[in-house]
Amino acid sequence: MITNEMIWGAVGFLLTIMILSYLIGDNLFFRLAAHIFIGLTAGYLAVLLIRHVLIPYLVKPLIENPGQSQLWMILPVALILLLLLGQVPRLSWLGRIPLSYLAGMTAAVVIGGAVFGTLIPQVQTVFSAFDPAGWVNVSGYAWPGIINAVVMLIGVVSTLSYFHFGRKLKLTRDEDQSKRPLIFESLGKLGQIFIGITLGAVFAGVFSTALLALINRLIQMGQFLAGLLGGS
Amino acid sequence: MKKVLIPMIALLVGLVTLAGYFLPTQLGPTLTIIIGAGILLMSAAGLIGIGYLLHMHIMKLVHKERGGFFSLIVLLFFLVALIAGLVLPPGSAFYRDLILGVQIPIEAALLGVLAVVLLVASLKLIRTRGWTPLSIGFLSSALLSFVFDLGLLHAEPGTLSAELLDFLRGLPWLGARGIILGMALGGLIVGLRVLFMIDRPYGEE
Amino acid sequence: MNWSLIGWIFIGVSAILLALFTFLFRSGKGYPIRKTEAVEAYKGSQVASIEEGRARQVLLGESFWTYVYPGLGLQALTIVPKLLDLETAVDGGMSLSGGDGSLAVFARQIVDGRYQDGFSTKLSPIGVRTTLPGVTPLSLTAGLLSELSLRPYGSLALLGHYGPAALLLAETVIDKGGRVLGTAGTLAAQAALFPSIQNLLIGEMTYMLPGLFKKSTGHQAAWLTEDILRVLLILGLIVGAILKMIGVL
Amino acid sequence: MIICPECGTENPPDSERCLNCNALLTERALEEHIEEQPDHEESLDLLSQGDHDLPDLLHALKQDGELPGVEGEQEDLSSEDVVASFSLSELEEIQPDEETEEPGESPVVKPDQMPEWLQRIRQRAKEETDSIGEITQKIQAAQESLVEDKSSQRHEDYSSFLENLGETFPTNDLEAVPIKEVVKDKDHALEEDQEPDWLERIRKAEGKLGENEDAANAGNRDGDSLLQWLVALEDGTLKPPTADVEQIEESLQLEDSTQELPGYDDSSFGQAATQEIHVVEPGLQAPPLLEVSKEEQSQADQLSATIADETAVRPIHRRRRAKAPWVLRLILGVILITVLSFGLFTGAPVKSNLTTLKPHQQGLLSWAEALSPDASVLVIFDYQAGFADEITLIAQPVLDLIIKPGREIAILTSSPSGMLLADRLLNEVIGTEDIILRDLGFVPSASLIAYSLASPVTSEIFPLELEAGDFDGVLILSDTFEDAVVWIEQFSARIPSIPVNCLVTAQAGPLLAPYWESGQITGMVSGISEAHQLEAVMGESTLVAYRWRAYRFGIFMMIAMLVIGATIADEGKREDEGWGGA
Repeated sequence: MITNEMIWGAVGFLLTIMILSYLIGDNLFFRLAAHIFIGLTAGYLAVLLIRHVLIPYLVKPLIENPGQSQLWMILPVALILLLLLGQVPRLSWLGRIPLSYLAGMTAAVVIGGAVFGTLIPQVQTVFSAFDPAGWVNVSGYAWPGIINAVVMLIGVVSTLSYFHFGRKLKLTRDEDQSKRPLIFESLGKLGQIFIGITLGAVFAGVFSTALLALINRLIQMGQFLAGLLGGS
Repeated sequence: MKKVLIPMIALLVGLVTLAGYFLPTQLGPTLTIIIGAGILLMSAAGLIGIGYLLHMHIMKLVHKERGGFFSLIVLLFFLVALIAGLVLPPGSAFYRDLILGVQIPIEAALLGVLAVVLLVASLKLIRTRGWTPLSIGFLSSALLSFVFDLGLLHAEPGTLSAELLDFLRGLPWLGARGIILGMALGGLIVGLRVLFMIDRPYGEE
Repeated sequence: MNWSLIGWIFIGVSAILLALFTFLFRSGKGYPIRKTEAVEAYKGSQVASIEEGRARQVLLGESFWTYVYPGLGLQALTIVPKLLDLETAVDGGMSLSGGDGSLAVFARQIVDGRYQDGFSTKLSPIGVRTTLPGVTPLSLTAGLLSELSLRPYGSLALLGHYGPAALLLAETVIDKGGRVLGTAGTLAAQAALFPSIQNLLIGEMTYMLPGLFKKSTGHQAAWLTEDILRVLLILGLIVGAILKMIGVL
Repeated sequence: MIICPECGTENPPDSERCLNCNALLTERALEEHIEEQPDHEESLDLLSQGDHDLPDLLHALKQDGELPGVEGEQEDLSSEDVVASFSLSELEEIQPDEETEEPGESPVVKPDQMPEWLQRIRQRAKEETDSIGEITQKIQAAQESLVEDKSSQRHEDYSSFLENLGETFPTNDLEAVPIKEVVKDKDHALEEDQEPDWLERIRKAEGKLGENEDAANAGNRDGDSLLQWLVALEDGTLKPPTADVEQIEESLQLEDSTQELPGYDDSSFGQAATQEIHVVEPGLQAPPLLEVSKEEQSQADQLSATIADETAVRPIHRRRRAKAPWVLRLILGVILITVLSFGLFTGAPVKSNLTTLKPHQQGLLSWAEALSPDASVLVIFDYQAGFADEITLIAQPVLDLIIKPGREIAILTSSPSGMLLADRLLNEVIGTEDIILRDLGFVPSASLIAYSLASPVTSEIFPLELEAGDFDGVLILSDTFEDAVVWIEQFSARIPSIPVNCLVTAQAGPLLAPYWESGQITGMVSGISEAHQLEAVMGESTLVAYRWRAYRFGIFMMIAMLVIGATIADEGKREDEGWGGA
């Protein structure tokens, strides 16, 4: 008897093979799977937006409980209308009003997050690493704490220096066009090592994640084949 | 007029939102309305995007362009997901299996292909980059991370080697902190540029 | 110590510096930044593609509204007019792809506008295609992989926000003798692309990008402001660390 | 011997048309041809034979100063526009109907619809692989240099300068007649000895006056264009002058005097727009003085650079192109899949021998264990379907600790598949237990909802009638650093009191660590190796242990690839690619 698991197992098996076939280059099967995926994802996203955002937060309140409490709804309704009107080529400038609204709002959230959520806490961490009280660790050593603090400061400063945009002011050779001012250039060299170390660790993480995804696919396929051969 | 109006809206909304970090209680209700409207707007924009995707594929079919068959597939599966999603009750197990039954195998298999491509890429790391501080740091760190990942290197807590291993494990975080701080600076500047109307994502005027 | 106040002061100083330099640079003065080979190399690949009659693909990213690396969608769009040069106008063969409706719609508007204002009303902009291969990150990758196999692509520019799966796109183009320019996207994407492509802008360097294609007063003011803030931050870190060590902070 | 400008075939000196492609060769033939051609083609044929092997676009560049006059346009166009409108005029007849075509759906311009200059470039690119990139690069460089200064004044200057060159034409004629035509007619005028005195004297100085119109001096006729004459000067291809210096100086004075002609706008063509070029020729007592506009000079420079580069030896750009790139990928793919399958389907699960957790893992467990029986936790599902299995492996043991009867679990997502993935994962974890689940649904923007949720004020209206402060903790399940950091930043910026914890994929771990060090994250588990440790410590399931051997094989393979790659690295190959690292 064909169970639900077997059907989805078969679908998963076929789709996985179709996508893995990309290893020999683009082919009909890969494209077929890719386009099924695109269509289905778009359809689901549409359902999500309509059913889980627009209907409960916009349509329902307006239908079920119109009046004073819903006055604020004028704002999103007007903005959405402008966005739709903006799709008409002659009225495209109207579409820029809601977009400017979103741009301003997103920019502000980004500024706040960047300063209060990253800049300040990370600077505080560097400072606290230099607190002598925190140097002595469980094993009674103080030097690891000191080394850690110094390396942390050097790492952060040199990495920041690597990203310095400005170029060397005195141009003696053509290569100087791509060089930073001396101090940033020398610190940047050191920064390169730290950046390389970070990217290397992230690369390892990316591979680990991708590898695990492949392993899980193989398990699913193995289970499906086992189920098929086992007749269950 | 519109040249002034449009940027002013961005500035006004931006300043009120930014002030929310400073005066959260006073601006609370106003901000909820502003943010709520923004979220609804983004949903509408998302739908317009999907409309653009459909339009693109419909036109491919209309003009009988190359790959029209695949456009048909896209439209077909779009309709399946849309109709099923609107007809079936929320939280339907069948709908969940329908979507995830396709999404998980395809996305995971794509990541599987990525794993293989990463293997190929790792072969040409030095060939592409040469022996530079960046590539040396990258290579050594990647190798070390894999070794740590497999748990091949470990020491008794409190020992010197344990301290050394912890130090090495923490090295990538130092560069990460520098990059994160840099990103925060960049984020701050880009945000201000948008508020100051230097950059206008809402139009090229 | 009131860190919140320091944060507001930092924002205020940034705003003042940015406004000041934007104003000052209007007189034509600028801020000289480092030359980055990556963009020069990419321009070369555009040229080579045109001469070889190969197509060019520009990925504008997965989404317009990005949070970490904010403004990447916007940045990708600001680069579009700079990519639409005369050869592109005549040759066509360029595709602009985005994973977000806003990106695709804006890109189309920019292309049409450029042809209208920059080139000739008699020339149709339809030679430059704007596509939306997929609406989620991995569906975008899958769609674009198929797209990249339809024609021989001479160059691929990875602009905007994208994940490590962009390596698949890069490798597809490289395999066919094409050239790739990678800009930030996400840090995971940078790490994945690092061994494969040389023309990769890492971290903050991505914010240099539009100005590397064509300088503007705004960009130069932003670069200088960011450099000054960076110096302030570095000095602050060093001074703060010392003060903390001697117990003042 | 005349080289054909179209196909490069060598033809006998007396031949008027190319033996190979039948293109017009001699200057006389070209001039006859001019009269039969429409405007824009005429302007092309005004160019010297020496320049005929350059793309028409380059011709356009050299003419662009004249182009604002085309169609008598009143508004000022930038040089770029001018170049465009010129070259595009060639395309008008091949442009598809905009109304019938669908924007964004057009294929590349077909070869037969391609302008001649582009076809020629491509032809050359095919024949000479080492020339790829060179020609158009120069053209672009030329365009860029011209586009940089978009001042309309320049164009006015240039137009008025041309007006002064074409003495015989009153200003109103210029407005009516396209300038290219004027230039053509000016050449006719030259034929009829109606050329300006200054030019005649310059010719005299070059010793060309009255020479036969043979192929050899066809190039010298370039002197008709001041620009080309300048290029000739720069290339040093001019013959030593035979005329005396006074004549030259006189001619130059005359040239100066032409600037005072009626219709000349002195303000727009003042000293600023001109520069002196001292032409030092062997055998001259004093150098002749010649005034040219900066516009002219910049074009001359670009043109000469381009001409010089056309003949220069180019570095060979060798494309990096593997014979069959997919072969290596396929081989490695097959090996990897075989190795992983072997690891998966043979042997028993491998439990971790590491019994001590890292501080950030311990932090998460301590927080989960310290939760009160009636605690409420906000769980954010922000990951894509492809990462579902990894997140499940990482999250299951932690969710087992958190999700208990009596506790309130609120679910929120900003990832499209998040809701379905949450449903799937929670079904596995909860089973039949009676848990209070509060589905907050999907919100399209993580940053906005995080900002809104982190508000210390509870709002009775949209979007969510709660605030993060209502919860005893937040647990973020994410596949990328970027998705997780949105929540971390907003919560720590607005309500730092609420503990935030992360369960993330391996690719996000290293970048989130600084947020754990700063105390913005209470605890974190990232990637399968940490999940493996956690599983060993909690000693319940063996899901990770079952995969561990295969995982280890895969990692060993990657280590081998990195080491092999580093050992067989060949620096020489990088040079061939000719690409600079960022």
